Amino acid sequence: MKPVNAVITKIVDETPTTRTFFFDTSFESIPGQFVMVWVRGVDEIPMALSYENAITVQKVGPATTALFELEECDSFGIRGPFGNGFELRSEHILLVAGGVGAAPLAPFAEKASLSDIAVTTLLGAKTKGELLFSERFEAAGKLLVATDDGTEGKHGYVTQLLAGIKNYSQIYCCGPEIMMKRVLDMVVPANAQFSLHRYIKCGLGVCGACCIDGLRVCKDGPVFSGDILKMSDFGVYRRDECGRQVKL
Amino acid sequence: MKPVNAVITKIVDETPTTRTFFFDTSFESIPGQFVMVWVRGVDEIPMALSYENAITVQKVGPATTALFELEECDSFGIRGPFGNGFELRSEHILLVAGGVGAAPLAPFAEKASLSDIAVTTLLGAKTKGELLFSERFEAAGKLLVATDDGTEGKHGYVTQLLAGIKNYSQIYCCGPEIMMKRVLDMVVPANAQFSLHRYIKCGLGVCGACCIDGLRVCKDGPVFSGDILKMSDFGVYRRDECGRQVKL
Amino acid sequence: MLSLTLAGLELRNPIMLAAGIMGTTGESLKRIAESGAGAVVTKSVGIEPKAGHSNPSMIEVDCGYLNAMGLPNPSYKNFQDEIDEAKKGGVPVIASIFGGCSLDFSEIAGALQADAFELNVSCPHAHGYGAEIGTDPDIVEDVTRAVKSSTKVPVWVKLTPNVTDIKSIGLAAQRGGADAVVAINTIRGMAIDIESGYPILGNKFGGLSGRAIKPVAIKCVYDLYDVLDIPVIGVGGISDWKDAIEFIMAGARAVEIGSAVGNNINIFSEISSCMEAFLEEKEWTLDEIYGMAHEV
Amino acid sequence: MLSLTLAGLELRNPIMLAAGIMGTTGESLKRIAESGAGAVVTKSVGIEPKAGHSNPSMIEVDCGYLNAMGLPNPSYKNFQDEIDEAKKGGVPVIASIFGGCSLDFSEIAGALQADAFELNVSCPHAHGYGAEIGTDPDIVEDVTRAVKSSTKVPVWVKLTPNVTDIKSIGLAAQRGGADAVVAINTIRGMAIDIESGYPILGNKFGGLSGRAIKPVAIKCVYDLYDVLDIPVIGVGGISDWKDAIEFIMAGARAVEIGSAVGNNINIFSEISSCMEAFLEEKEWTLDEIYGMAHEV
Ligand SMILES: Cc1cc2nc3c(=O)[nH]c(=O)nc-3n(C[C@H](O)[C@H](O)[C@H](O)COP(=O)(O)OP(=O)(O)OC[C@H]3O[C@@H](n4cnc5c(N)ncnc54)[C@H](O)[C@@H]3O)c2cc1C
Ligand SMILES: Cc1cc2nc3c(=O)[nH]c(=O)nc-3n(C[C@H](O)[C@H](O)[C@H](O)COP(=O)(O)OP(=O)(O)OC[C@H]3O[C@@H](n4cnc5c(N)ncnc54)[C@H](O)[C@@H]3O)c2cc1C
Ligand SMILES: Cc1cc2nc3c(=O)[nH]c(=O)nc-3n(C[C@H](O)[C@H](O)[C@H](O)COP(=O)(O)O)c2cc1C
Ligand SMILES: Cc1cc2nc3c(=O)[nH]c(=O)nc-3n(C[C@H](O)[C@H](O)[C@H](O)COP(=O)(O)O)c2cc1C
Ligand code: FES
Ligand code: FES
Repeated sequence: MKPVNAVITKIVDETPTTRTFFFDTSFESIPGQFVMVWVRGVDEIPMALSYENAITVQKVGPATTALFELEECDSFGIRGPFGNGFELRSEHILLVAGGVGAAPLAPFAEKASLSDIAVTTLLGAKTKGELLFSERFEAAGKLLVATDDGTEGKHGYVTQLLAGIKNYSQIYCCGPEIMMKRVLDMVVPANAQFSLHRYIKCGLGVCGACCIDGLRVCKDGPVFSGDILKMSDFGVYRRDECGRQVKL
Repeated sequence: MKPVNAVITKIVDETPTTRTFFFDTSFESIPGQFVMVWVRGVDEIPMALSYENAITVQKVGPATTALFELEECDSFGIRGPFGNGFELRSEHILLVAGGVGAAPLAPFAEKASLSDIAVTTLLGAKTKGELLFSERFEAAGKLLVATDDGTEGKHGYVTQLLAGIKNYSQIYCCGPEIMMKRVLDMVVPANAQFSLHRYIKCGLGVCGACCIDGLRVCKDGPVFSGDILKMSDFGVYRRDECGRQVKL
Repeated sequence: MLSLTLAGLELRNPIMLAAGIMGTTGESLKRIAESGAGAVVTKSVGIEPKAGHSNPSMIEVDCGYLNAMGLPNPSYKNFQDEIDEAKKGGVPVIASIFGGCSLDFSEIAGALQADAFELNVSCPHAHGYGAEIGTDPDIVEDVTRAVKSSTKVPVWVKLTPNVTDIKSIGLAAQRGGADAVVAINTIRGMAIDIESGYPILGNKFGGLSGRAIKPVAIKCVYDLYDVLDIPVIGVGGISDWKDAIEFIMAGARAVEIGSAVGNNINIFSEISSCMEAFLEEKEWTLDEIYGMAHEV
Repeated sequence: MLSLTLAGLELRNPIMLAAGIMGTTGESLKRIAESGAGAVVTKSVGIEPKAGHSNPSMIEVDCGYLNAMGLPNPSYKNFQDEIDEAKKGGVPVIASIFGGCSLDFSEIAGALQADAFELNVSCPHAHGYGAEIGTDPDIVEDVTRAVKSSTKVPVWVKLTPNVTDIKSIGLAAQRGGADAVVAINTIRGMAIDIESGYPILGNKFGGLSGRAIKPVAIKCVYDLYDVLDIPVIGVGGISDWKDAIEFIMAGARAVEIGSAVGNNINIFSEISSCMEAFLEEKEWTLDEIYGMAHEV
């Protein structure tokens, strides 16, 4: 499909670096699936759906900066949803979100809680103000927080919270790859799902730019079971736009 | 759609000039619709479906002659069905068939009789041996016959039988255009449907080669209500392959 | 609000019938005019009557059609009556003409009365005609000039996409005095029956039309708009109003519709009214979206 | 029963992965090899690392895709490891390479170890590369000759359909010593966002691939088969086994699949097994259907 026009209906400042853009079209999607957001004249970038009609964007470079310049009634192009999304299973699930990695996990927490599944979330960020969607996670179940600078919750990494948690049967993780790698090393791989970040070019499963160990993040992923990632490049290196290996 | 391969399963000699070719594919169609029969390496020509899995061909020129050279297990290409077909209405219907014009009317007679509609058929041909599908018409209702040479039934044209028939409310006609024109002049136009013959090139309603008075025989037809034909070139001239007007 | 002046012709809307579609008889052209087209282009007519290639002459393929009609036409000598009948539809009638050399073209253009001429130097499956001429800039320029000097009405040149550089052909037409170019004719293509190995078309190969070719046509229009001073008329794969808008944004002053007419004879009025609604909603005019893709 | 020798390479089947599809990493190439492809062609690699055009770089259109990746690649200097990894898939690995002149091409071919080279002189949206070279027969001949003298493995030349006469380019490749030609690369195309007037692709235009282009590719293969002595490899719009058969009947000794891999990573084994079943039912061999459309 070609991009559809999404007109911004509301902009919410979530954190100093993160904004949610609500728009006038809804996408039926499985949390964890992503859309390609076309900032006309600039770039097209992958974004998780943080609501059925919104994306939550962290400002990091040219395209996200251009997004931040948009106002209500402005528009961008969207195509998707793409990819597989998180597979909901088990009675008691644990979410581990780092930074803007909370974006796909918040709607997932809500979906799970609607199905009467017990949800525990470990939410990490650099600092208190950067904690994303804490109310949503709290409303959906139990929330534990960690900040790098100790301004809220545990002082340290979100992975440090993980050690104390028992009693979950499936874990869902999204955040910086280094953090996800640490999580993978701490859990039973088959019981964990990770949403990966790779450079997405076509988004259609054709070009292969996003491949990790032969698997396409845009089509076979972005969510992969931990046991698949165990034997891969995961946490070791990524590929740059040219396809070169880059150490993480 | 592209032509499908139709393998000949049975060949029936109907008259000295007419043969029915049964094949291994069936077409769901409304009687009066036609298919394009591709005799590979020769030509592709329009043919009515005389059964859901057969065409009945009169040998008149290169393509039909090539068809007559085919044997069981040989094949040709078929695409279709195309066009609109006869619209079945009324309690008591009258069919007027001239020559190979009986091909689309025979399955129509059978369809009507299955719906408990009273069917009277006027069947005409040059000579007794050329009367096509008389058993099928007889089985479906009442049959009256005319031959040009008087070898069977009325000596003369099928239109001469028409004068004596009353009590029908819709008439269905297929045969040489001159004969159909004569029928049209004898009946209430809105109560009659005629299956026209024009040179069919694309068969898809695009090229316009088959147009009569702006109507496409291949798409808007081949069956037209008499009141539409009243104000047209019908019975006056046809178009040759070049699109030139040719007096009938 | 869709009316425009196109190279001297007043059109009530920019949605026209393409050459070779229901264009052999005056009545069929009239029918299309009455169904809402802004103008109608006739079947291409030549010097002598031609029966065209043998059937199959048109087949459906994925997302489009292949055709090799072979320019069947009654010759221009039998065609004035058809044009006159078509005129009763109340919109401009453009005569599409073809020939083997500039003399053929000027003989025909000199003899026929029409509101404009469209020179078919682009049919991909006519031996000695069409694209066999239209791939050579010098011949295109020469043919255009010859027709221009034998008629007073506007002359459009219809281009083939089957060239390395369509811009050079468009420029040649412009040098020859063309009032507009039309892009594109069909793209060379072929289909084979795997049951038998036979090429399906009677002529073995033909031209691809329909939705499949739209992106190619859009690119041709976009490129021609960049280099030409005369208007570009877009054609190729239009099947709804969005396609028509896309062509106009690419730089088409008006568009023609071919293949899509087969399944939707009301396409002209449908596109016009949807296009009007779109422009209204966006508060844009036809002029504003014309060539818009070049400005963003 | 599908195995063949293609210009010196032994293939277990004639269904190969096309260049630019899951071809940047050794593991992805290996995955395709393991999924049943007869051989795999890598992403085109050049002299220096390239990031490619900005996104959107590929979009879906009616019956196909438009892409303008812009030849992103890690450069040949970072590519031998990928090829070596790909080789573990157990089928021939063909390195697709591109450059701005014959020196570039021979530098790369001289440095890489692969089972064959495919010269990309046909990408329609790379400035200074691809089709900007591949439309000129002299350059194609020159580049081919240069590569031939810097490597011992077979050299295939991949052709662009965006030319007036693809046969002349194929003949140039043959004169230069090519062991096979590959036809076709994508067709120039473009799409515009009517909501904004923006060309959708980051590069504004790109190349059309997928089912839309199959008839065009079939015609190119058919024409090349007619004039060349070296084998033709067919590519363009193959999405099922019937398409593959059609290409082979048109004159392709083998085929490559690009776009269709996206939605069906098992397409190679699916096509192979259906093709075998078809040949068995028809009591035909691969050799018998090869070029069949020319004989009927
Ligand atoms: C499946 C998926 C879901 C994502 N969801 C979100 C989300 O919900 N919220 C959010 O803020 N971010 C999300 N991202 C990350 C987001 O796509 C990047 O932050 C964004 O592309 C940066 O673009 P830029 O031009 O602003 O920055 P750049 O300066 O261009 O890049 C900054 C970083 O983003 C990466 N990046 C740039 N372009 C792409 C691309 N086409 N594909 C992948 N990565 C790219 C770069 O590699 C670099 O690491 C997601 C990424 C993926 C793969
Ligand atoms: C809707 C329709 C249904 C038909 N159904 C039957 C049928 O059931 N049985 C039957 O025997 N015949 C039928 N015909 C007529 C049949 O198509 C012609 O007899 C056949 O095309 C002759 O081809 P030829 O090469 O043998 O003869 P030719 O010598 O080529 O032509 C003989 C006559 O057939 C006409 N003809 C040739 N090609 C075509 C064409 N492409 N389209 C239309 N007419 C053509 C010629 O104009 C000429 O009048 C039908 C025609 C139409 C339009
Ligand atoms: C059946 C058919 C006949 C055509 N005949 C002509 C013709 O006579 N002259 C001409 O210039 N173009 C002819 N064309 C080309 C069309 O005018 C048009 O350029 C092409 O089909 C692309 O438009 P479309 O995709 O809307 O069909 C013909 C096309 C078709 C499908
Ligand atoms: C995303 C994408 C990237 C491509 N990259 C290359 C490339 O690097 N080199 C090349 O020669 N062809 C490239 N091609 C062209 C394909 O190899 C193939 O020729 C074309 O897509 C037609 O085949 P298809 O219809 O099966 O996709 C690319 C095509 C696509 C869709
Ligand atoms: S980005 Fe192209 S395959 Fe994933
Ligand atoms: S035969 Fe072409 S429109 Fe009827």
